Amino acid sequence: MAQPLLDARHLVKHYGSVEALRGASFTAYAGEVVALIGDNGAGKSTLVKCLSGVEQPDAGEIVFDGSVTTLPSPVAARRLGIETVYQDLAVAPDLDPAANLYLGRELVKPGPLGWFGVLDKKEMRRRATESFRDLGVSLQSVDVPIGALSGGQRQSVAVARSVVWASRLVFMDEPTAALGVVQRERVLDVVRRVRDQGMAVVLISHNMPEVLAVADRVEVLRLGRRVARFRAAGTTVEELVGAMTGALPQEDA
Amino acid sequence: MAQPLLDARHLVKHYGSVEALRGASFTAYAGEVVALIGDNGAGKSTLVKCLSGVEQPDAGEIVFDGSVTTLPSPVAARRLGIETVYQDLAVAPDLDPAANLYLGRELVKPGPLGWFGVLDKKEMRRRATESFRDLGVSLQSVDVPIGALSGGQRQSVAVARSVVWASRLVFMDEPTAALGVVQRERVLDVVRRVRDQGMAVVLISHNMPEVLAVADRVEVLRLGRRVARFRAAGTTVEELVGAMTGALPQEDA
Amino acid sequence: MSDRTVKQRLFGANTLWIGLVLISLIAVFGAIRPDAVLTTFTLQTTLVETSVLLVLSVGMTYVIITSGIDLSVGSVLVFSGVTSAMTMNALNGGNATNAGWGTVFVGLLVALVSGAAWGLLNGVLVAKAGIPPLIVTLGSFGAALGAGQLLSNGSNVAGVPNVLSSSLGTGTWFGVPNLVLLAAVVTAIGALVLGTTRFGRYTHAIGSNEEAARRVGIGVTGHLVKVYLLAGTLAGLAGFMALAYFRVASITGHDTDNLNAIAAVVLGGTSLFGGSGSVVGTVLGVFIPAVLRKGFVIVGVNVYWQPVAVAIVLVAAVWFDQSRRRARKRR
Amino acid sequence: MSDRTVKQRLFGANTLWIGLVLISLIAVFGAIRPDAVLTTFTLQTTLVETSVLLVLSVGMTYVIITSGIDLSVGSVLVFSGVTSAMTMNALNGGNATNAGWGTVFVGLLVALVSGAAWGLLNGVLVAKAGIPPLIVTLGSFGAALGAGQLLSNGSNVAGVPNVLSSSLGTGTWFGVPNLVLLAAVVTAIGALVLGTTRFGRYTHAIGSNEEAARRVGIGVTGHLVKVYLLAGTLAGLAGFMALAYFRVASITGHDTDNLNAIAAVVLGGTSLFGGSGSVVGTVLGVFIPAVLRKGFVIVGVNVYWQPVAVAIVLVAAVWFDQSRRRARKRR
Amino acid sequence: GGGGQIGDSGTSGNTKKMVLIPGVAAEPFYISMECGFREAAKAKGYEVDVQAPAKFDSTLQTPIVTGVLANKPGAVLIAPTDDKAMAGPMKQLKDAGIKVVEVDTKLEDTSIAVSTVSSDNEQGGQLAAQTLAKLVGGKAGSVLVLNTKAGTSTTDARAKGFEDEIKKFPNLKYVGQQYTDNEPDQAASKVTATLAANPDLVGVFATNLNTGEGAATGLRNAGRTGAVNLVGFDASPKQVEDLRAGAVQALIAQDPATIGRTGVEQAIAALEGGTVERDIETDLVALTKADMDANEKYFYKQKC
Ligand SMILES: Nc1ncnc2c1ncn2[C@@H]1O[C@H](COP(=O)(O)OP(=O)(O)OP(=O)(O)O)[C@@H](O)[C@H]1O
Ligand SMILES: Nc1ncnc2c1ncn2[C@@H]1O[C@H](COP(=O)(O)OP(=O)(O)OP(=O)(O)O)[C@@H](O)[C@H]1O
Ligand SMILES: [Mg+2]
Ligand SMILES: [Mg+2]
Repeated sequence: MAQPLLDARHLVKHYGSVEALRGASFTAYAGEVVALIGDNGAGKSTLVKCLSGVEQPDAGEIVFDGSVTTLPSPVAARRLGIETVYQDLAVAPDLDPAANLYLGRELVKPGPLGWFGVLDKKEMRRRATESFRDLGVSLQSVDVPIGALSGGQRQSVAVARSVVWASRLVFMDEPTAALGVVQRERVLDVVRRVRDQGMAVVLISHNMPEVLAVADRVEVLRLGRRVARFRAAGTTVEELVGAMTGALPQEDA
Repeated sequence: MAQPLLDARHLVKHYGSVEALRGASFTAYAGEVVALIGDNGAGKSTLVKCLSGVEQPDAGEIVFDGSVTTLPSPVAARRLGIETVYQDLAVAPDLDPAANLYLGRELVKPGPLGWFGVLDKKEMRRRATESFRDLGVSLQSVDVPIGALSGGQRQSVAVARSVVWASRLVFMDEPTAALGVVQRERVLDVVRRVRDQGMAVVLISHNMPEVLAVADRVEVLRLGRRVARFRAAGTTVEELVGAMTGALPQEDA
Repeated sequence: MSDRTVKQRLFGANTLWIGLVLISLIAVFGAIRPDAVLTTFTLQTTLVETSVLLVLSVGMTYVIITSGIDLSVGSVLVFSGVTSAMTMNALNGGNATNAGWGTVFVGLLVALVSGAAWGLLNGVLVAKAGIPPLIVTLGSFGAALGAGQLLSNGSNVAGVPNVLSSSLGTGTWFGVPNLVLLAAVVTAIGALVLGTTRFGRYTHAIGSNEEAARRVGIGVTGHLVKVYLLAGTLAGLAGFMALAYFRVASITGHDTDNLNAIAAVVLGGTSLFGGSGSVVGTVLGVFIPAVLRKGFVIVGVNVYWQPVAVAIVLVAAVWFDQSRRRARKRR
Repeated sequence: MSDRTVKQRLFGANTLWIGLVLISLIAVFGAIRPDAVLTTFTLQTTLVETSVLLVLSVGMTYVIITSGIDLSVGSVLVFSGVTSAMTMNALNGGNATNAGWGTVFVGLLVALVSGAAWGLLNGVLVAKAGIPPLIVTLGSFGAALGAGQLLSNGSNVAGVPNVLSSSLGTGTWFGVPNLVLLAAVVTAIGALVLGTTRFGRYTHAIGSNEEAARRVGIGVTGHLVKVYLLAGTLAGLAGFMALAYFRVASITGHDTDNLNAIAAVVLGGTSLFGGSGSVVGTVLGVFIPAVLRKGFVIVGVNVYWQPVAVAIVLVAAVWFDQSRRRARKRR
Repeated sequence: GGGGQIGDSGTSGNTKKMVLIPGVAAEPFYISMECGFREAAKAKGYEVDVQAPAKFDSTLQTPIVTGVLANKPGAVLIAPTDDKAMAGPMKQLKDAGIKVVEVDTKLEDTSIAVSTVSSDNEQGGQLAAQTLAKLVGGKAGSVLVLNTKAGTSTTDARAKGFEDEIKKFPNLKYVGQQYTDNEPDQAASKVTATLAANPDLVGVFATNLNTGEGAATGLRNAGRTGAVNLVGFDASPKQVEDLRAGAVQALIAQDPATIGRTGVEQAIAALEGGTVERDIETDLVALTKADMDANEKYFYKQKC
C-alpha cells in the first residue's frame, strides 16, 4: 500500500484525571474514505482535535505526507490542507450563514476597496447560496444569524465550509447526525466526490449502515486506543459493533 | 380510537419573516410511541418548543387530555407531566452530570438541613450514576462539568433527565443523534419501556429504520404543516421519504 | 468515580493558587517590616477596614455568577446609611447620639429595607423587564445616590447612636472586632448557601445557561430577583456597618465601591460570564488589594507609585493563578 | 432570499428605536425651552462636549463586541494628555503656549503613541497571557493614572499651544466645531470598518464564538491585540482632543469616562457578551445621556433630581428599545 | 473661508437673573455659600439659580457652564474646578456679556472674571500646620497629610501650604502625604497603616471632609483618638460636632457665606455700574475646642 497521507502514532491526551486518548493510532490514505468509529466517549472527537491542531497531544507522533510534524494551531493544520467539521460545529452564532461559510477566508471587493479589506458581501452570499443548494439545504432567509437556524441547517453550513476549502484531508465528526434523509444522501455524495478528487476523508459516524455504504476502510477506537481495522467491503455491522464494544477479541492495532 | 392525550391544531409560528409553522397539527395518544419526522427546517423542533411551553404559537389551539390549554411556560408543561429532550440539549455546561440530571428537582438532605435547602449531593450522584448505567453511558469521572463531556455523553444526560421525571408525555428531539450503537439501543429500549408504562412518547429522528423499529405511528411535517400520517406497521422507508420530500401527493392532514 | 470532599467542594481548587498569592504578599511585606506588619494591630485594622467591602462583595459574587453585574452597590450603601441615620435621628428628636438599642434596631431594619428595596427594583427590571443589568444598575447607581442626596439635602448625616458605634463600630469580642465578626458570619453563610444549597445551585445554573434553567422549570425570573434583592440587602447591611464604623452616613466617597467589589469577585476566580465562582475566592479577592494598599503605605512606597504597583501585582496575581490552574488541568 | 440594503446593514434595525428615543428627548426639551434648546449654540456645545467621549466610545464598541471590556480608557486619556503636554512644553523651553504647528504635530504623535502603548499592553495581556480583560484594564486603569501622576508630579500640566486650542479646541468650520468634525470622521471610519471590512467581521466573529474563530484560522490573538490597540490609540487621540479643548492636561476628572463609554455602547444596543453591535448605536448611546444632562440644566431641574431623572430616562429608553425590538421580531 | 469660533452666534437674556455654579454639589461649604448668595441676591430683587456638578471636576462643570450660558443670565458666580481648564468655558460667558465673579477658587487667567472672592487654600494649609504645632506642643513625632486625589487643585494647595510651614517646626517629622481617592475608608486605612509604620505619629492634617472623617475613624479604631492630633479642613456641622466631641482637635474654617454674599455684591456692582473690587480675600480661622463657641459664625450650614 502507498505511503499514508496521515499517520498518527500512539497519541496520549489527558484532561485532568480523565484519559481521553491512551496511545491511539490512526492512519488515513489519500483518495480513500476512512471511517473512525467507536463508542461514546471512546476518544474520537479528541483524536480529531489533536489531528487538526485544536488540542495538543501529551505524547505521540504525527506524520503527515511522510514527515513528522506538529500541529500547534488550527492554522497550521489548515495550511497543510486539512479541514474539519467539528462535532460541536464551531460556528459563530451571531453571524449569518454566508459569513460563517467564508469565515477566515472572506472575499474582498475588487480594486482599491479590497486593499482596505472591504468585504464583497454580495458575492459571498451568492456563492454561499450555491453551496447550500449543492448540499440540498433550503434556507427561508440567508439573513438570519446562524444561531436561529435549525440543527440540520447549521450542520449543513459546517459541512459546506469544510468541503469548500479542503485540499488534502477532511475530518468530519458526525457530519450527518442532525441531517434529514435527503441532506444526508447529498453529504455522502459530496464525501465520495471529495474522495474521487484524491483527498482523504475521515468520517466519524455512529450509523453503521452509513459507514459501510460510504467508507473504504474502517478504524475502530475503544477507550482511547485503536483496537481494530477493517476493509469495509465484506465487513458486517455485527463485526463492527463487536469491535467497538470489545465483544470481539481486541488487538492493539 | 381513544381520546388523544395531546392534540395540537393548526399551530402557526413566525420568527420575523420566517414562517416556521404554517398551521401544523399534531396528535399523540397515551401508551404509544409516535414518530415526528420531516426534512431539516420542516419545523419539528419549533413544534416541540410550542408544545412544551418554550415558545408561544402565534395561532392555533392545544388540547391536552381533552381540554383546551395554553402552555405559557416550560413549568406549565412540566406540571402537566410533559418532559422534553431538546435538540440543543439545554444543559448547564458548568454543572456536573448529576447536577444537570436533578436540575430543578434537587434532592435535599433529610431533616432540618433540608428545610434550608441543603442539597444531598451524595445521593444525587449515586442515583445519577445508576441512571447513566441504565442508559449504557460510561463516564470516566462524574465530577467534570458537563461541557467537558463527549457529545454522546451529554445527550445521554439529557435523555436520562427526561425519562426520570416524565409522567404523561415525553418529547424527544433527536435523542439518539449523537449516540453510539449500544447507547442508541438502550435509549430505544427505554422509549419502549416508558410507552409500556402508559405514557406517550414523541420521537423525532432522521433515522428511518429506527423510526420504523420503535414507533407505533408516524406523523410527517413538511414546510411547517402536517402532510401525512402512517401506522408504522407495514409502512416502508420509501413511503416515509416520499411524504417528507413531497414526492408523494400531499394531503393537509 | 472519585468523590470530592466537602472541603474541595467549598473551596474549589480554583482558589488554591490565588490564596498562595495572598500568603506570599503577606510574607513579603512581613519580611520587610516585621515590626509593623505582623502585629495584632495591623491584622485587626486590616480586617476591620475590609469588612464593609467584603459584605458588598459576597452579594456581588452571587450576581456575577448569574452572569449579571451590580454597579449600584456603593450608592445603595450610601442611600441605606442616609435613611437609617435620618430615621434614627427622627426617632430621637433630631439627634440619636444618645439613643438606645431600640433605635439602633429600627435603624438596622431601615437600612436593610432600604437596601432590599433597591435590590428589588434592580431585580425586577433585570429579570422581568429584561433590561441589561449593566444599564439597570448604572441607573440605580445614579438614582440611589441622587435619592440619598435629596433626602439628606446633599450633606452627610451625623447623629449615630453611641451604643451602635461603640459596640458594632469599634467593639471587639475576644480581640476580634465585632465588625469583622459580622462580616465573617455573612461571608460564611454566603459561602454555605452558594456551595451547598438549592439556592446556590440555581444561581450557578442560571449563569451557566439561563435558557436551560428556564426549561427545566427553575423560576429564573424569581431567582434573579432574589439574587439582586440579596445584593441590595447586603449593601444595606454594609451601609449600616459603615454607619457604625464612621459614625456618619457619608454621601461621597463610595463611587468606586462597585468596581472594587467586582474586581474582588473576578480576582477570586469568578467569571464575568457567569456559571462558576465561589465566595471563598471572593474573600481572597477582597484581601489582596487591601493588603497591597496597606503594605505599600507601611513599607513607604512613593504615593504615585502605589497605584502602579497595585495594578502590577493584581495583574500578575491573576496571571500566575491562571497559568497554574491551566497547568494543573494539563497534568 | 431577501437582500439587505447598505443602509440596513450599517445602521441595523436595532438602532431605530433608540434613535427615536433620542429624537423625542430633544423634542421634549425643545418644547419646554425652545429659545434655549433649539439654538446653534446649544447644538454646538452639546456636540463639542460629547466629542471626546464619542472617540473613546468608538474604540470601546470594538472591545465590547469581542466580548471584552476596557476600564482603562479614562486613565489612558489622562496619561496621553500628560505626556503630550509635557513633550510640547519640553520642546519649547518649558512653556509651549506660543509654540507653532510643528510642536502641535509632535504633541499629537506623542499622544497617539502613548495611548497605543497602553492599548498594546492591554491587548498583549488579554490575548496572549489570557488574563480576563476586566482585571487587565482595571490594572492599567490604576497604572496609567499613576504613571501620569508620576510624570507630572501629581499636578495638571498647562502650557498648551494657543494655535492648538484656538484651532482644534474652539475653532469652527462653517459653524461646525473642529473638534466635532474630528470626532465625526473618527466615528464614520469606525462605523465603516466595523460594518464593511474583514477587520470588523473578525471582531464580530471573535465575540460570537472565540473558539470557532480560532478554529477557522482567524488569528484571534493578533486580532484582539489590534482591537485593544485601537481602543488605546483612540483614547490617546481623545487625550489630545481634551488637551486642545480644556487647554490643560488634567489629572482628575476622568475616573468615570470608562463607565460612561461602556454605558454608551450598551445603551446603543451592543451586548456585553459580545458578537453583535454597531458604532451608530454607540453614537446614539453617547448622545442620550449628554442631551439629558444638558436639557436638565437648561430646564432648571434641581441638581439632586438630575441623576435620578437621568437614571430613569436611561433605563426607560433601553426598556422601550428592547420591547419594541422584541415586538418587531414577533411580527 | 469657513473658520470661526464656537459661540459666535448670540442672543440676549435676562439681566435680572444670577446663577451660582459651585465646585461640587452637596457640600456644606458650598451650601453655606449658596445660602449667602441666595439671601443677598433676593434682597436686591434678583432671580437666582444654582447648578452644581456632581463632582469637583472640570469635565462635569463645563457642560453646566455652557448650559447656563444658553439661558443668558446677567451674572454668574462660579467656583472654577480647574484653574486652566475652566478658562475656555468661562471666557464664553464673558464673551456673551455675562458678568463673571469667581468665588472660592480662581482661574490662572485673570482677564475673565470681574472680581474674585476667595480665601487662600495655601494659607489655610499653613494655618493648619501652625495649629497642629501648637496642639502638639514641644513633643517630637511624625505628622501625616491625608490628601484626596492627585491633581485636585484646592486640596493640593492646602497640602502644599502645610508642607511648607511644617518644616519650620523641627520637632515634627513630616512623613509625607497619602492620597485617599477622597474615600473615607481609604483614609482610615492609610492612617492605621501609617500608625503601624510610625508609632510616634502625633499629628494628622486631613485636607477635606471625607479624609477627615476617615482619619477620625481610623484613629478611633486604633484607640488613638486625642493622642494623635487631627486637624481637619472646613467646618460642616458633623465636623463641628466631632470637634466638640474630641474626635478632631482643630478645624480650619473658611467663611463661605460671606464669600457668597460678597460675590453677589460684586456682581451687582458690575451689572449696575458700581465700583468693582478685583480681588477680595475672606477670613480663615482655626477652630479648636477651646475657642469654638466664640467663632460660631464660621460654622457651615447644612441647609439655609
Ligand atoms: N475538555 C475536556 N475535559 C475533560 N474531559 C474531557 C474533555 N474533552 C473530552 N473529555 C473526555 O474524554 C473522553 C473522550 O471524549 P471524546 O469527545 O473524544 O469522545 P467521542 O469518542 O468523540 O464520543 P462521542 O461519540 O460521544 O462524540 C470522554 O470521556 C470525555 O468525557
Ligand atoms: N429563533 C429563530 N429565528 C428565526 N428563524 C428560526 C428560529 N428558530 C427556527 N427558525 C427557522 O424555522 C424553521 C424551522 O426550524 P426547526 O428548528 O423547527 O426545524 P427542524 O424541523 O427541527 O429541523 P432539523 O431537522 O434540522 O432539526 C427553519 O427554517 C429555521 O431556520
Ligand atoms: Mg465525539
Ligand atoms: Mg430540529
